[in-house]
Amino acid sequence: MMQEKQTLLSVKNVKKYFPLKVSWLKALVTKEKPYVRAVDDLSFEIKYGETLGLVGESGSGKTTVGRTLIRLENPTDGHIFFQDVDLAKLSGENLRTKRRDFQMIFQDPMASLNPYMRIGNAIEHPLKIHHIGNKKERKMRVYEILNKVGLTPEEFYNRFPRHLSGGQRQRVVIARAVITNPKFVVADEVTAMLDVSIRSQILKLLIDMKNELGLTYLFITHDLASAKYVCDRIAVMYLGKIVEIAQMQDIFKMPLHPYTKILMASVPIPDPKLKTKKFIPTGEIPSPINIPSGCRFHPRCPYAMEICSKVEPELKEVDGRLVSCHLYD
Amino acid sequence: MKTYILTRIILSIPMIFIILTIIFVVLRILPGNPVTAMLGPKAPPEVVKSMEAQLGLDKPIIIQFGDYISNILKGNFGDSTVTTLPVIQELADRFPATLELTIFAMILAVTIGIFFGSTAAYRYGRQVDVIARIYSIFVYSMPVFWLGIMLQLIFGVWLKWLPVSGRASPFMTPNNMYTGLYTIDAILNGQWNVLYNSLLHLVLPSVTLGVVISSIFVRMVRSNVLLSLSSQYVISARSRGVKESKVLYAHALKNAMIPILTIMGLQFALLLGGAVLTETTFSWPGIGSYLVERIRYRDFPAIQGAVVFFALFVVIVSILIDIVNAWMDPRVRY
Amino acid sequence: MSDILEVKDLNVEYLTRDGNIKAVNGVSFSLGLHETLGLVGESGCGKSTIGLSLLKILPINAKISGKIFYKGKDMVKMSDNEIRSLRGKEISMIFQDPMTSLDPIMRIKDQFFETIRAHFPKTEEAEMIKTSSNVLKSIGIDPSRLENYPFEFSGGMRQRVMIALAIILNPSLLIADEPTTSLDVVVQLQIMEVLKALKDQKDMSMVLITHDLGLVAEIVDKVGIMYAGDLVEFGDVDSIYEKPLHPYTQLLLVSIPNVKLEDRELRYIKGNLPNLKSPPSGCKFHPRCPFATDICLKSVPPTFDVNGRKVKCWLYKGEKDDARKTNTSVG
Amino acid sequence: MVKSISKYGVFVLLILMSVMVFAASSKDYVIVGTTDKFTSLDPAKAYEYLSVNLIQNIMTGLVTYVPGTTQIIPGLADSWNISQDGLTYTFYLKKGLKFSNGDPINAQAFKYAFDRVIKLGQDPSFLLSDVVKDTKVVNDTTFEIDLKYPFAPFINILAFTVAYPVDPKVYAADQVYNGMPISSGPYIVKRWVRDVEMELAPNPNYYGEPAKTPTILIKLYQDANSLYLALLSGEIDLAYRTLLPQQFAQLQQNNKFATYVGQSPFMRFIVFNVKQEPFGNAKIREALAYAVNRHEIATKIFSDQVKPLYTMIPVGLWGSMNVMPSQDIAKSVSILQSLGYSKGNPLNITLWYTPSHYGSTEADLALTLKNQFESTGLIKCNVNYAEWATYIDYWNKGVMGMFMLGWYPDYFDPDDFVWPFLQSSASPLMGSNYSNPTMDQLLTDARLVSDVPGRTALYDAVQKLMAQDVPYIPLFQGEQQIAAKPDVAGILLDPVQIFRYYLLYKK
Amino acid sequence: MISMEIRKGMRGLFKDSSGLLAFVGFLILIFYVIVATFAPFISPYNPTQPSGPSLLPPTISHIMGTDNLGYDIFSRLVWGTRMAFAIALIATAIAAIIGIPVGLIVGYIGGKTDRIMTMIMDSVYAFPGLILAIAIAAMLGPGLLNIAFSIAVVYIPTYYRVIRSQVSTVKSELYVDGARAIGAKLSTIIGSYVFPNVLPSTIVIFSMNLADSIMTEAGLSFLGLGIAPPTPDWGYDLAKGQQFILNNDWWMVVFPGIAIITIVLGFSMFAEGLDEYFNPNIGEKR
Repeated sequence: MMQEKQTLLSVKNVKKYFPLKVSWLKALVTKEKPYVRAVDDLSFEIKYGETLGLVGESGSGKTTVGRTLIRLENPTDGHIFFQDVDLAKLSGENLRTKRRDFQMIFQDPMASLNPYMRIGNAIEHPLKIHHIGNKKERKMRVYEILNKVGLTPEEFYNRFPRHLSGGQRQRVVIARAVITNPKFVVADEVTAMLDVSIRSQILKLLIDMKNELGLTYLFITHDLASAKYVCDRIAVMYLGKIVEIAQMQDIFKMPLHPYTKILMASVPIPDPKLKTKKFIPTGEIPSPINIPSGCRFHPRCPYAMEICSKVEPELKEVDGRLVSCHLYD
Repeated sequence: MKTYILTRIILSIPMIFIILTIIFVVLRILPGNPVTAMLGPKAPPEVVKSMEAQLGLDKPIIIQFGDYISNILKGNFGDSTVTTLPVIQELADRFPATLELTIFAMILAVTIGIFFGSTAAYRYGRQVDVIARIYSIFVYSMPVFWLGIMLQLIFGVWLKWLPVSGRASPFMTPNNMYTGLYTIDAILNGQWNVLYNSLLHLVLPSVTLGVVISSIFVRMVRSNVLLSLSSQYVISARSRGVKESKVLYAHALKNAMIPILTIMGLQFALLLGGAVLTETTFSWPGIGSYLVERIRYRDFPAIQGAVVFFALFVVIVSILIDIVNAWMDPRVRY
Repeated sequence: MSDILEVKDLNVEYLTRDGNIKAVNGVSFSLGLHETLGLVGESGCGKSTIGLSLLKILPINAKISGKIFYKGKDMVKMSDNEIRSLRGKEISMIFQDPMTSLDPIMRIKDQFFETIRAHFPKTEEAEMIKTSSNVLKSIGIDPSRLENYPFEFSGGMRQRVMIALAIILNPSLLIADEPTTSLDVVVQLQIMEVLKALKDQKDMSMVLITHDLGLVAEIVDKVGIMYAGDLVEFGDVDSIYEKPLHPYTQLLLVSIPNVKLEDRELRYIKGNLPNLKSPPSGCKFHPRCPFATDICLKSVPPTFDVNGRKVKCWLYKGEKDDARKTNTSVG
Repeated sequence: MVKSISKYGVFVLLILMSVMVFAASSKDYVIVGTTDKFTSLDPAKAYEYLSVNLIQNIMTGLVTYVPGTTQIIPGLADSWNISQDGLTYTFYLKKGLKFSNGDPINAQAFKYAFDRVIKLGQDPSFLLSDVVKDTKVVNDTTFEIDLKYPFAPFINILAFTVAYPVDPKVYAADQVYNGMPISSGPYIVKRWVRDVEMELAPNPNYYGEPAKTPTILIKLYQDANSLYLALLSGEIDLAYRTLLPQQFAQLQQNNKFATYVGQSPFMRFIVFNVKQEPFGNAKIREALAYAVNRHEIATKIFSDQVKPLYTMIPVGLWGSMNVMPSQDIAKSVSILQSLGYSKGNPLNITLWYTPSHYGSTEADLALTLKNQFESTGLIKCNVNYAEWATYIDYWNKGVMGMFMLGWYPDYFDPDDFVWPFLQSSASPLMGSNYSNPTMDQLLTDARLVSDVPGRTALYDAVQKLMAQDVPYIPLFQGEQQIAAKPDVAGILLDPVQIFRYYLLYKK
Repeated sequence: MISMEIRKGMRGLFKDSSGLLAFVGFLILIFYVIVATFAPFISPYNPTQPSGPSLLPPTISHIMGTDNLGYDIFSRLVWGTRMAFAIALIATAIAAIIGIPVGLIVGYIGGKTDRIMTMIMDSVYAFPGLILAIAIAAMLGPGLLNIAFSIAVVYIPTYYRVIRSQVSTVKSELYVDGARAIGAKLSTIIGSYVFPNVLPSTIVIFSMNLADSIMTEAGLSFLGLGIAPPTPDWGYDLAKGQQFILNNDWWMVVFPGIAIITIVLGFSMFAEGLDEYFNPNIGEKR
């Protein structure tokens, strides 16, 4: 195909533990501090122009990964090399100025816009913050980007978010995210809160923006089906760990990890004739405070073996992709 | 539950400390000199000096602070400079009056608040609701002493139905004091005329204070019940055919009570503020009128004692309320 | 007549501070005994309002008109007490969010007892325990958990408890309002399995309200598609999925992301959902419809009967057969 | 519905209560209501009016006044001798005197009490410590007092509560006593609910005529309105200290109540701090004095229930002589003009008052004075206030240049109305800092002379000099007022202002 | 454009009772603002000088009668409006100026500062407000600023608490994350993203506190801790009038009472209306 692309983002052993809130009295009594291990030793790379899908149930820590990568959270441990700069080590003004290079689009378009800021100002704000262009240039740029995301600037520039529908707001959020020409964008469940008939519109917009602006995405979703349209590679996450990471086609052709299989099977298919007995796992994702021993997935895994409850599987190469499961030992 | 109570109590320690500090700061920069206030202008300088030494007022402020805290911890509030009685004893004498007044006022306010508030919420937008809202806004806007004066005028002066001041008519105090609450003591003594008399004396002050506080409770209950009436579990209970009265009281009100209790705890401070004015209006010999009286005399130990006492009273009530809350709300308890 | 439920020209309007919202607009449908109806639509289309109307537990600012016949009796005209005796016993409902649908400060046990006692006031406690335990068991929850409070259950478990609460008195009609929407993808399937099993085991009719066409496909017998307060299409599940008539249904079906690897083309419906305070004139779907003509803009389409299916679209005016091409690609 | 139930409930309750009757009236007791507070019933500590008054009813001293007069007669003492030099007082006690608890009242008890007062150093202690050099127990019934210097009014001090005997077995020597008082007077304290009420019963061990009513109940009220209402509602038999002037005036019109008015030595005045400008200038003080209209004050604020006072010695006491001018605005203006003040350059002064210590009329008094001063057109008067304790502090520190005080005598002698004000070592304590050697000489002479005509002449001179220097502007003299149910008899308002509960009875 | 918005807002305002409530409250306040502004033209007499016989019942020349010193009550009420506004505004402004920024900053920063500050503020808040105000007023002595300060201290925690709790909700909103993600400075985040979103509740508390501080001032005056006379002040007049109520000189207590009640009503109706308007059904955050 193409020549090997260069790595844009390299995540090495990133951990994000949230200390659990305990009353100070209890903290006096018990020595050990309980943590929510939201992200537990994660490593992966994203290449220039690539879209990596990060798929998992809610509670798997995928949003935390996204937030940590763009330093909305401080990683507990590990490195995030972004074009050879370790974001994990940046702070203060250095981090702030660097932010024009990476952006995030949030799940909830209703909540991700300041209700008291007009659309035009909201989109322009990143430019203002990073002192890009003068007033006139900035306005031009906002008009341009509004056009790109499919909102007529004349109509929307002076509106407040409350006058916009969910899809329109998500377009505004995308516009704001890309206006500084960032290199890397984290798209966190961008369609989850949208209506069915709007979801595909936004996915399409994301793909268009990427092609037009040469963006690199981390596409976070719980929905494998939408990942298919957007992603080049897919990483499946369970309880803070990546259990499988592979080219999109490979995942859809042949999911290896039992959890990936389950996710695949859980996508509803609008066909009343397909009344096949699906294979459904028992139980729910456990709390990341008490992570099961061994393989994190073993209590719910239909293929669980004895070893699974004891030894935590490593992420290792199987058929040219990475899987962490004892089935493939 | 036990650990919860313990934790709650321990958690209030820093708060008490801060309150004590604030009181100390406020009272020690008063321009009035307690010693001259106490000894009068004719006192010779050496007597003033020795009195200052006796009160510890000649020491550095930080030492005074240390003494102050340790004395309070020991339950020693000093002696009143006006009466030379131990302040703690004076407070103990006065406290039952305040307690009796606040209990009755609280009962009244809570009753009005719960019935009126929840009925208004249930009949949202209807006549009852409109009346409830007008009631709460109007009563809220009324100074408590103004209401007290009006009630005195109407029921005491014009109609002559009710006594307008004090806790009891002459010779109508209980023979033996057990609790200091006249109503309770009268029952314990079996003095029914005394009970009747003390209840009569309680009517106007507790109605005044209770009605004023009830305005807050009405709107608080109303808005919280409104909130929980629109919540999913109420709709869900209705969908299972649960009776409306049960929906209102067992689900909506009970759930609403959790935030209401918390706010009630905070409003208790307001109640005490109102109690000061009510006690003054009705010559009610409680700690509120004690405080007002002693401020005039710059009776330092007494002012300090009363203020600390009020603060502790609030803290204790808020602990109690939190415990009740935990008892009601399993999510807190576990 | 074998219809357990017949809705005729149901209208629901919400009176709000800034304008009235016509949430349900002349909706008519019927549901046979032991049948399952899927009511599908996007947010604000009025599907939940219909669900609440069926129990008459609409918010107080709602104005309802029309007829809802339950076993032949018009619920709209029933007294509050009559309605109340139906709720939970004859018609039950489960809701979208299991996290908030159970009273948080009441033991599960008491919520079961309360439901039973609401209809059979003199039931012995022992009997109630027995009944509740059986229902819980049947739904996959250990009966010992009766003593627990709602917050001690996970989301999926709570939804099971909700279902158990809804079916404890063996109602004839169960309304499930987006029962899986707030659950995780995997748990969603578990709950759907529970509902499927219920449907098979009990003699119950069901109205399943959802925004997910895919989710209901395999469980329902009839499907109603709603758009902006209108029931735009109603009919038999197989035929609707096979040959959707209304352009909205057609577009919706093709724009749902699927897992077929070969199909990577993104199709979507242009435009946005209409604002119900100021809905478009004529057919409310016309601004987004690729087939819109002048008449769509001007007048509201009536409901046409096409091969036993109902469709509210001018395309089918005077047609007795589905002449239109279906599966139109848009993109 | 729920709401209406609670509403009706309250209503029904109110109706029920309207049937109630207050404690039935009977001849066995008299209930006295007052707004005064009392703080201590220990003679060594008591110094404000009600405390003193109560002690006067439950205790007694060596000498006492004939009720209704200022004449001194023997009390616990049978007779006494004063040495020629006026320095030694020897008292011979009545025989068989007993405290209410049965302990003997003897010379030892007196010595104990005098020493104790001086040692405790409380408010009234100066009355003894200033003059008493030593006390001696000659025998059980003979008690001798040595003075530091001859002091004519000393016998009056001995009639004051500070000189009353206490039971050495009960009253600790080094501590103020807060328990139930041990009586030597007509009444004992039977019951005492602090800040609420006090019940008095006759003292069986009292030497004199027994109390007329078996039970006196003193009810304490927070303010004049409560007291007034209690009287109107029949809860109390008698209201003593202090109704508002208007209320008393109304009662005087009300034939359901009897009102009694008596002279009082209580007086009010303006103090000038002569160390603070512009009040150092006697001319300015004089100008201000000319501006004061006492008549207006008495009528407008006090409904004529006080009497204008034109000197420091109250009317009714020997030696009193009007020396201050009546209002004369023209005179005031001319003085001010001569000092260079004009409409464009007015005299700026601040008048201080204390809002609660002298009752609620105080602000009105200050405002009326302000208006009187400003009616000259050459004065700009501000009004400010401070609570009592701060007020004391302020005058000690000299913060206030012009402020209002009141005076109630410790002993009934003209000396107590001039010495503390005008004597150069005493005047700073009053906040005035007035000092005039001539005045000092006159005052000291008046103390040494023991015959009334001689002293009268000296006090005439004192008053005239005071009117010249104007360190104070006397304003008015109080009145004792009692409103009672008509069946209450034995009410005696005497010039020394001892209200005798033991004379009260119901007809 | 703007007038459209206003018209729309107004239309919304009258659709239900909360709007009406706010509007009636607003009218009352406007009335008092006019009275305060034009006091010299409205009041027939000098409020600090006797202008007639004392204790005159309401007549044509003295429409609200005179007090015991012959001061015209109507004139005093008219001028007292200024004092009521002055004390309320100064007190509330002091409280807001301290409470709002502290709440904003501490709430946003969070952590230990937050916990300590919150504990201090909670302690003051839990403290009976009037009692604290009494103590401070007694200590500072009379004077407009002193009274205002005593009242302000009581209300600082009100602002702090509401602002802080709002900020801690707002700061976890995605749009604040969004602002951080685009690299906004702390001051920008607090100023342009957090503050506008807590502003509505700030306005509500502000008007509520105005009502409360007028009441507190009246309470202090009633206890004799208010402004030195003869400055026209409703609380003082009311407290003084109370002395004469038993003499049936009702006008001295009725009119100042009505003045206080109506202005407090104005503020609280306005506040309650706003509150319901901004967050329907969520009333009592105070």
